[in-house]
Amino acid sequence: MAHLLEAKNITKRFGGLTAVDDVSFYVDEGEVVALVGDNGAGKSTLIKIISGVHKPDVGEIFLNGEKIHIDSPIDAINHGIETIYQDLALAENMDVPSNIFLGRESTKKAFGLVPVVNQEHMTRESRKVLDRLDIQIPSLKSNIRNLSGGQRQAVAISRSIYWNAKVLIMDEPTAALGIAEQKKVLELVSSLRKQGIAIIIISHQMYDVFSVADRIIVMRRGIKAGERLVRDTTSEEIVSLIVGAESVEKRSQ
Amino acid sequence: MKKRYSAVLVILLILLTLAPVFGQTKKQLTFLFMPGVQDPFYTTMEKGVRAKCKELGVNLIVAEYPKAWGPEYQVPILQAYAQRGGFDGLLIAPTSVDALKAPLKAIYDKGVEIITVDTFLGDGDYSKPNTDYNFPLSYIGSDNELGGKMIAEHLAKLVGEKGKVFCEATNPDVSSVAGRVKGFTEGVAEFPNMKLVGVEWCLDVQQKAQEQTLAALQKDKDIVGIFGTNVFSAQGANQAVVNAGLVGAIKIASWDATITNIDNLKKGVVDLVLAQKPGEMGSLGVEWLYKYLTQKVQVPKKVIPGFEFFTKDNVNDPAMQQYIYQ
Amino acid sequence: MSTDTVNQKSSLQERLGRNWIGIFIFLLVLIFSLSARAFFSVDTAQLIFFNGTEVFLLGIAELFVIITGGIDLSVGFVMGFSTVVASKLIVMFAGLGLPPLASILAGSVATMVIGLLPGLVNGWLVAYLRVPAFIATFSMLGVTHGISELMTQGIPTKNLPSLAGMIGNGSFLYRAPNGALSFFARPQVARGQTVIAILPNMVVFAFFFILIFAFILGRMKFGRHLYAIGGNIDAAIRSGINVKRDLIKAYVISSLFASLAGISYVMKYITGKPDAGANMLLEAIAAVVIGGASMAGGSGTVGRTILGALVIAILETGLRIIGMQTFMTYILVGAILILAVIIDQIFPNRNR
Amino acid sequence: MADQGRQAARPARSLASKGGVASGGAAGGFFQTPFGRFSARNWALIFLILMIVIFSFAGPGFFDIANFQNIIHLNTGTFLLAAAETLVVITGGIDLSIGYVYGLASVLGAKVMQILGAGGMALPAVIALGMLAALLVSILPGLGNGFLITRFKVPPFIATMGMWGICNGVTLFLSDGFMPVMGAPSQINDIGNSYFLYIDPSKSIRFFSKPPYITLTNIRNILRLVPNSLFLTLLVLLILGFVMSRTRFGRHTYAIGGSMDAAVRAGINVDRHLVMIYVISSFVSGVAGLFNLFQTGIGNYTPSGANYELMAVAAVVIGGASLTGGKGRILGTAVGVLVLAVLENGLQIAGISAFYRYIGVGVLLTIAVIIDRAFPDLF
Repeated sequence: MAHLLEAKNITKRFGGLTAVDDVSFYVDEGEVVALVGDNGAGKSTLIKIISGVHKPDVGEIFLNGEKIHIDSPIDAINHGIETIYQDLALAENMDVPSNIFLGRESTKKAFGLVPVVNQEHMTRESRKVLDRLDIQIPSLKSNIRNLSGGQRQAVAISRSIYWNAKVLIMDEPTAALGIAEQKKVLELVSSLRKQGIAIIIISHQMYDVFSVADRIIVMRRGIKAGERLVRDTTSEEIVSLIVGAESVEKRSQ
Repeated sequence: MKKRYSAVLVILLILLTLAPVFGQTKKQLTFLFMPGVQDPFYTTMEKGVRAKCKELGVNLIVAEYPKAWGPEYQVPILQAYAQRGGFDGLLIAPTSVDALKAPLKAIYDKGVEIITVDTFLGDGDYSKPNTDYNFPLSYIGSDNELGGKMIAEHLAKLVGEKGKVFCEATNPDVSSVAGRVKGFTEGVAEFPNMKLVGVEWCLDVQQKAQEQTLAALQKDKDIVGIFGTNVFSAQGANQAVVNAGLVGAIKIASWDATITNIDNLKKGVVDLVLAQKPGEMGSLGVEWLYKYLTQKVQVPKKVIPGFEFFTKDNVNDPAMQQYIYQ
Repeated sequence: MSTDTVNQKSSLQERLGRNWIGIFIFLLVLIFSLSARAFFSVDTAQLIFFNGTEVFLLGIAELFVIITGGIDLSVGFVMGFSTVVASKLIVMFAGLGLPPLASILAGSVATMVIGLLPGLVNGWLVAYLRVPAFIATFSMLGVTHGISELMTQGIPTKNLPSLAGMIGNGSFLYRAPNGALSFFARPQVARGQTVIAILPNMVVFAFFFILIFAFILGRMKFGRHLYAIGGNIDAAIRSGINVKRDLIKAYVISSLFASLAGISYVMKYITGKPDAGANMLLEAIAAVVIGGASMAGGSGTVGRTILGALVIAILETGLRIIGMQTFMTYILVGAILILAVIIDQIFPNRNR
Repeated sequence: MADQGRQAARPARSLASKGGVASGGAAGGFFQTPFGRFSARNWALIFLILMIVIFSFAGPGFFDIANFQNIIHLNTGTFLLAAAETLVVITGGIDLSIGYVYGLASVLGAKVMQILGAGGMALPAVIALGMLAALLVSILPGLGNGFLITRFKVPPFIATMGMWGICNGVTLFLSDGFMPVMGAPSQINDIGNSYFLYIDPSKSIRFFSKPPYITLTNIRNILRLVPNSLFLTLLVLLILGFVMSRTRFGRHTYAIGGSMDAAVRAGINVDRHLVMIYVISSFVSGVAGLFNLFQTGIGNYTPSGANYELMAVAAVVIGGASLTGGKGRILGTAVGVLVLAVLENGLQIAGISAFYRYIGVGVLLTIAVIIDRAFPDLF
C-alpha cells in the first residue's frame, strides 16, 4: 500500500549551501513522525518544501501514491497538508471562529443578494470542532489576544482539522508553552493520531518526541542521519545521532 | 562614499564660480509684474498691465503667482526672478508691510525702479524721508477705508438703515483688508439703529468663511446684512446664506467684482458688489514706470483709482462690463 | 561606512544606484544651467541655500526622529510656534528698552529654550506613555498651532526691529566693486553697481547647528544609540541603552531644529505667524527619505539628508529661474520621494 | 510565556510592555465593571454628548435642529474622507493622499463642467460627464498607491505622501495655479445645498425646494429638514460599515491589519486586497471632492494648511481605531468626526476662539491612544 505522504530524494540548495541533501521519508495515516536535529540541520527547509514555501531543486512528493506538485502554500492546503508554524499565524485582533475560518469564511445571502459572513454558522462549526478535539475555550467571542498559548495552539490545530487536514505539520508546537499546556498539546496530538491524521512534528524536546512519536527521523547537515522506531531506540541513541557522535566513534575505531 | 560626494560638490562649486556672468542687452524696457496671490483680482490686474505694456512697447515678465498670501510664498519667487534678472521696472503687490522691505531694497539697489500696487510697504507713505521703505516710486491702490465706509452706506440703504450686520474678513495682517474692516466698522457706527455683531477672519479659505458665517447666523438669527471683504470671504458668506436658506432675506455686500460675485448678483444671492479697478491699477503702474524711466517724470507718491458699485440695476449695463474681473 | 570592504566587490551599476542622488543633483544643475544661463552662478547657488534654510533645518529635525523609527509631524507647526514666540519676545525685549541686537539675541536664545518643550512632551508621550509617534506629534501639531494662534489672535507679529531683517537678509562678507571687503555690513555704493555678497547669514546660522549635530550623530555614543534604537529596540534595551532617555533627546533635538527654522524665518521675514511652516512637512520628510533613510528607522545621515533637502531646494529655485510653473515641483518631489524608496530596495546596502 | 512569544513577534511593542506605565494599571476597578467598560469603549460618544450639553447652555442657537443640520452638512467631506481613511488604517496602513485626491476630484469635475458647459452641451450631460471624469480620475491615485505598496513594497506613508505631492501638482496645473475653478452649472449648487423636506408650519410640506409662495418676510419661518448631503453621508457610511462588519472583504481587511502573515497563510490574496482598499479610499475621497463641488459650486483647490488627511486620521483614531491596524469601526469614525465638528461649531457659537479647537484635537487624540493602549480589546 502506498504511504499517505511520501517525499523522495528531496534536495534543496541556497546558493552554495545545500540545505537538504537527497532526503527521502514518508508518513502514514494515524502515524506521528518526529523530525529532530540540530539548528541548521535542514528540518525547517524540509517541511517548508512540503508545505509549499520552497520549491525543491530535485525530488518528488507523492500523496497516496500519486505524484503531486506543490508550488505554493495554497497548493499544499488544497492537498490537505496543513502547517502550524511556531508563531501560529493567527489574527490576534479577531475571535476564535473568525480565525478558524480565516480566508474561507462561510457566507449567506443577505436580502437574497449580498453575501454576508455567516457568523452563527461559523461559531457553531467552531464549537463542534473544538468539542471533537476536547478543547476548552471559555468564550469563542474573545479575541485570540486574550487566550493562553496552549489555547492558541489549539485554535491553530482546530483550524487545520476543520479543513480536513490529512497531514499536519507542526513546528515546535510546545516551545513557548508552560508545562501544563505542553501536556495538553501532546494529548491533543495523540487524539489527532487516533482520528487517523498523519502528523509530522519538529521538536527539540526529547520528552515530547518520545511521548507522542511513533518514528523519529534525525537530520544532520542536510542529510538524513538516521531513522528509528520509538519503541526500538533510546533518547541517548537519538542524541548521539543528532550530534553525530556515532560517526566520530566509527572513525576513531 | 562621502569623499566622492564632496569631490563632486567641490567641482560643482568651482564650475559655478568660474562661470561667466552674462550681461543683459538693454535695448527695450522690460518690466516684472509680481502679484500678491493667485486670485481673480490679480489676474485682472495682469490684464491691465499686459495691455499697457503692449501699447507702450515694453517687454513684460509675469512672475509665478504665489499659491497663498504670505511673504514666505512671495519672497522666494521674487528672489528667483531677481536672480534671473533682465528687468528695469517692478510692479509688485507686497504681501507684508515689513518682510518685503529688504528683498525689494536689494532689487532697488541693483538699479530697478519699483512701484507697489494694491498693497504697500511700511505705512504706505513713501514721501516721508528717513524711512527704510521710501524707495518705491509710488503706491497705486484703493483707499480701502473709504471703500469700507461706502459699502456700509450702500448696505445700510439696502436694509433700511436698521438691524444687525456681520463682517466676514480674510486676514488681519493684510493692510488692505484691515482698512476695509476699519472703514466698514466706522461706516456702520454712523447709523444708530444698526449694529455690527461680529468680524471673523477666514484666512482666505472659503470653507472657513462659510463655517464662520453659518455659526454667526446661528448665533444671531436676525442678521440682515453681511459684508464679505474679499473674493473668498464673500463667496463663503454667500454659500452660508444659501445653506441657511435665507437668500434674499439677508443682503450681502461683496468686495471685488469676480465673475462668481457678478453671477451671484444676477441670481440675487448677492445684492451689492464693489469693484476695485485692478486693471486700472496695473495699467497706471506700467504707465508711471514707463514715464519715469523714459522721461524722468516726477511720479506722485500715491495714486488712488476710485471704485464702482454693481447692483442688480446696473449689472447688465454695457458700460459697467469693463469693471468685471475677467 | 563600515561596509566599504563589501562595497569593493560592487559593480558599477550598483555604485551608480547607491549614489544616484549625487548624479541626480549633477543632472539637475546641468539641465537648469542649459535652460537658463542665469542659473549657473554663485549667486544662484547661494540663493538655493538661502531659500532652503528652513527645509535643511526641518530635514535635520525629522532625521533625528526618523532614525529612531519614529516620525515628527509637528515640526512645521513647532516652527510656526517658534516664529510667534521669537517675534513676540523680541518685540517685548525691545519694548523693555533693550537695544535691537540684544533683544534679538535674547529673544532667539529664549526661543531655543522654549522650543525644547514640544519635543520634551513628544518624547515623554512616545517613550513613557507608549503613544505612537504619529499620534503624539500630530497632537503636538494641534497644540502648538492652537497656542500660537491664540498668542497672535490671527495677526502676525509686527514692529520687529528692522535690524532683524538686516541680519536675516544680510550676508557674512561683502565685496564692493572697488575690491574692498566688509563683514556683515553692505558697503554703500551707487545704485546699479554690483556688490558681491558671500555666505548669507542665515545659511551660516543653520550650518553652524547642523555641523554640530552631524558630529553628535555621527561620532558620539548618543548618535550610535539612536541608530541602535531604530534598528532593533529590543536589542537596544537589552544592551543597557537608556532607550527612554535617548528617545526623549531625539524628539527634543527635533523640536530644537524646528525652532531654529522658526528663528531663521523671523529673521528673514521680520514677522511671526502660526502657519509659517505649515507646508514644509512634506519637504522635511522627503528630504530625509530622498537622503536614503528608512522610515523603519536605523538609517540616515546628516550629510545625505542635506543632499536630499538640496534636491528639493534646487528644484524649487531652479524651476522658477528657468520659468517653469511650480506645480512641477510638487509632482517631481512626490515622484522622487517614491523613486528614492524603490531605488533603496533595489540597492539595499546604500545607507550603511 | 505566551507574552514572550508575542513580544518577539512585535519588537516595537516590547518597549511599551517593559515600560510598566500606569495606564495598564488603570484598567482595574471601575473599568472592570460593565458600565466602566461601556464608558471606556464609548468615551468619544460620551464626550460628544457632554459637549453638546455644555454648548447648549454656553451658546445661543447651538441646540437647534438647523445648527445640527449645518454641522452635518458642512462636514460631509470630513465624514467621507475619514470613512475612507478608516479602511486603510484597519489594514495597518495610512493614506496621506486623500486630502489632495479630494481637491483633485473637485477641481477636475469643475474644469470638465466648465469646458463642456462653455461648449454648449446639454446641462444633464455636462453634469454627468463632469461627475464621471472626477470619479474615474479619483481611482488612479489609489491604484498608484496600491501598486507601489504591494509591488514595490514602498511603505504606505511614503507612497501616499508621494501621491499627495503628485495630486497636488496636477490639481495646481488644472486649476491654473490655485484659482478656484468657476463656471460649473449653478444647478449643481442647488442639488448640493437643498433639503429633502421644506415645512411651512402653518400650511404645507414640500420636497427638495421651498414653496414658491414664500416671500422674504416669512422665509425665516420655514423649517427645513434633512439636507441632501446627509443622504450621501449615510449612504457611504452604511455601505462601508456593512462591508467592514458583515462581509468576507471586511473580515479579510481586519485579518490583514491583525496579522499580515496569518492572512497570507490563510490564503487571502493580500496584495490584491490592499490595492482594492487603497482604490476604495481614493475613490471615496473623490466622491467627497465631487460633493464639495456640488456644495460650493466651484472647483476648490485644497489649501496645504487644511490638513484634511490628518484631520481624517484624527477622527479615525478618536473613533477607536488603532494605527497599528486590525481595529476600528466606521461608526466609531463617524463619532470621531462629530466630536471634531461639534467642538469647532460649539466654540464658534459660544464665541470662544475657535483656535482652542486645535489644542482640543491634540488632547483628544492623545486620550484616544492612551485608552486604546489600556483596553486593547475593547472594540
